[in-house]
Amino acid sequence: MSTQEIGYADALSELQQILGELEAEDIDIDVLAVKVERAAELIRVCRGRINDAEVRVKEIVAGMDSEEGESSE
Amino acid sequence: MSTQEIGYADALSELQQILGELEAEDIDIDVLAVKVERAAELIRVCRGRINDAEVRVKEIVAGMDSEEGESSE
Amino acid sequence: MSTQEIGYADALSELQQILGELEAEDIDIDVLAVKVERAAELIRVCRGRINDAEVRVKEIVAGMDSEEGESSE
Amino acid sequence: MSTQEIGYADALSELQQILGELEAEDIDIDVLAVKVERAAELIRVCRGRINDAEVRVKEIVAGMDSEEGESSE
Amino acid sequence: MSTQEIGYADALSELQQILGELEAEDIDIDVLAVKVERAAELIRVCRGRINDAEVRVKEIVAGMDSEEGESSE
Amino acid sequence: MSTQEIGYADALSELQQILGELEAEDIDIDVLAVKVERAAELIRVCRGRINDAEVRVKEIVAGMDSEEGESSE
Amino acid sequence: MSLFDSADPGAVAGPATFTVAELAERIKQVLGDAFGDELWVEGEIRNLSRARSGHMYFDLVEPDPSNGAGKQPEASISVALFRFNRERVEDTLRRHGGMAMEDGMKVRIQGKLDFWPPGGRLQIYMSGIDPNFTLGELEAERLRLLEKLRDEGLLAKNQAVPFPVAPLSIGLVTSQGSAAHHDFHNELENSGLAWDVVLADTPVQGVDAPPLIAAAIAAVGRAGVDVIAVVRGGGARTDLVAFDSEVVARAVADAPVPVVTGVGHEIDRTIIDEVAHEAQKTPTAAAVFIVGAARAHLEATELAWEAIAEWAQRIANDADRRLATVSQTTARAAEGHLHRASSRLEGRAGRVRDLAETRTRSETRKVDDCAGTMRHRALSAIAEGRRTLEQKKSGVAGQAMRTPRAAAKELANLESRVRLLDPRKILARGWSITRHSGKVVRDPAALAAGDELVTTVAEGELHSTVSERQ
Repeated sequence: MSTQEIGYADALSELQQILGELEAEDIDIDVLAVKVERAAELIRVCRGRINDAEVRVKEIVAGMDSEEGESSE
Repeated sequence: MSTQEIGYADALSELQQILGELEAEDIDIDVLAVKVERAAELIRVCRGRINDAEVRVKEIVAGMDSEEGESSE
Repeated sequence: MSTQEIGYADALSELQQILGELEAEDIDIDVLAVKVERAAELIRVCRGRINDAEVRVKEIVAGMDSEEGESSE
Repeated sequence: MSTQEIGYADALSELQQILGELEAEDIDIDVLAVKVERAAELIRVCRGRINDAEVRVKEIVAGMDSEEGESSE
Repeated sequence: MSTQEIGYADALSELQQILGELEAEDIDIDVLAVKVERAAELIRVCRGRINDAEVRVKEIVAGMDSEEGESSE
Repeated sequence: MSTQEIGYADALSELQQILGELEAEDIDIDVLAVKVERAAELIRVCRGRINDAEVRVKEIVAGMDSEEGESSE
Repeated sequence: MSLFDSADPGAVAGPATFTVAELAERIKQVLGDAFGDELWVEGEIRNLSRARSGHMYFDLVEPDPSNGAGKQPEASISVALFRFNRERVEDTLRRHGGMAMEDGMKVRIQGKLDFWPPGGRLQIYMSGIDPNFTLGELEAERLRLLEKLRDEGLLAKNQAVPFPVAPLSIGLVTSQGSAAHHDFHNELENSGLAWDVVLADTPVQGVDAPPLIAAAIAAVGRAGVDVIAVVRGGGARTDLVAFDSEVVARAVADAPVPVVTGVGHEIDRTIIDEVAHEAQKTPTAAAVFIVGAARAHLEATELAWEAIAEWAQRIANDADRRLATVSQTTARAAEGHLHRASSRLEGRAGRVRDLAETRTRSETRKVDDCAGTMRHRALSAIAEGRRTLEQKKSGVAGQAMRTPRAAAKELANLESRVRLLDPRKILARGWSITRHSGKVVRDPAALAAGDELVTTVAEGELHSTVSERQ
């Protein structure tokens, strides 16, 4: 799946799977860099999603707070 | 359900459900902002309803108090 | 029941019931103003019933009744 | 198989096999040097692969870490 | 077979055979010297092969170690 | 056969045969002397061969040892 | 004794003939003989009247046992209480529980039975009264009635009727225009509440009062009032006797709405008080009670309203607060999630890095181990080859040296055997060989004397001839 389209949950799940593979002793060193690269890409995706969500949540929360302030005045 | 039509009880119930989901550990980050946004909208609706009810109650009470004042004079 | 026809006792009882409903924590805000309005109407009825200072006296000729009673014996 | 084309896993596996052969009591001295030479080549291949992987992983990780720094700022 | 061409394994095998013959009681005294001489030649051949192998192994190992040193620097 | 050309094994075999004849009871005393004479000759031949072999062996062995000493130096 | 057993002496045979005056005189005389000057009679007062002169007249009757009001009594006698006795009698009664003579009262009276000639009437001239009889009779009657009512379950019947929430419609049973009526009405008016009074006017004392009171109670009950008030002002104990009557008690018990009584003074307690829903001591007290009940409910209504208003405000406030909490919780939960997700992700990133580094390190170690093992094993194999070769060499050398030695030894053995057979060795010891014609001589018989013999000894030959044969 392209990282453009992948959902956070799927990205996290794939990342977890890669971690599992890295933890298994018998990973081929030839595959290691490929896996790490994929993991890095997934981490980048997840970070982007978290940042987006954080910005969005902060906006919403700021909006809620200002409304509360108005209504309680 | 559109927030235009939703009742206070339903809004509060949905809000509680969203809160429950937010408090559960495994919410998808992609879903988080959507949920928070919906929660904010529901809170706005509920606040509007409360304000309406409060204004209405104050009017009624003020009206009754003035009547009582007149009748006991 | 229409407030036109409601008795004082029923009005008080309904008032108490409304109070009970309000005391129960989970009343719907949408219903609140409606309940308070109904309470206001009931209290207006009760006040109307009780606050008229003139004593109206209707006389009964007990003797007639007793005679009537005798004749029917 | 030419060492140009051999995979890390295959190289390591062949190396292990050669090591096993070297352990046998009756190894032909004439074969010994050939085997040792092959083993040395395989070791060189493996080292090269490991170095490549390490360099790549370090680059990727450095990239990830710098992104983390940015995103957490 | 000329000792020029003989392999280490064959040389060792022939030597073993000569030793067996020497150990048999009834060896012809006329043949003895010939056999011993052949044994001496075989031993010389083997020794040469071993020395060659040792030199080669040491060279290879030295080469590996220097590579290792470089790569680990 | 001239003792010049006779092999050690043949010499020893003839010697054994002569000894068998001599030890038979009925040998003529004249023949006896001739046979003894032949036996003595054969013994001389054999002894010479043995000595030759021994000298040769010692030389070869000494050579082997000295080579070993050189190579292990 | 008979009225007629002492006939006038002047009379002719047969029944004597009296003038009316004579007869009256004779009756008085007989009565005097028969009853003396004083007697006690007990009965019930009826038709009591007070003359302008101050005298009092009534009938003392023995009521019909069926006890029907207005029925013909079983027996009756007229009683006259003249003014000079009346004051004393009334004083006695007043001193005993405030009683006064009235119709329906049971009395035990003292007096003289006499005939009043002008009226042609037998009557008792009352001189005294036993107040304790009346009191006891009243009490006994009361107790009997209470017992009866209790047995029928009537004492608690009206009390079982629920008191209305707002008793604004009152059925008032009293004597219209009486002080009790005024007191009661004033109290209602002063309350300032909207009362609806249905008034049932009834006499509250006298022999006819009980059925009328009972009828009045029933009538207001039918009129659909919230509550019935039965009130009467204070008076003599015997004035309240109507309220001890059974018919009134039954009317109260059967009333469809609660009955509040206010009969008499503070100390008075009548049967009706026992049967009523609420017994107040005076008419005013009864009114106060009803007003209080209505006001209590009015207050309850107002309190309920206040509470409702307060609760409504509180609910709105609580909802607002709760919403603020929900909003905060939502924000916190979302931020917590993001924080946790971020730290979890960074943990994983770190783990990826660590695992990759661990992996390359461990592979490096593995390959290094291989290299070390390889070197060790190669050198071992070389050393082993050397050792093997050295063993072989030693074996070859040992075996090669052993063979000539063994051959030399065997040869020496053969030589020694050959040496033993050498004839020269035998000759050297002194043995000789004798030949005849080249043949070895073994048997002397084969020789004849003179034969030429050659004898070989160690150092040469001897030639001889056989000289003799033995």
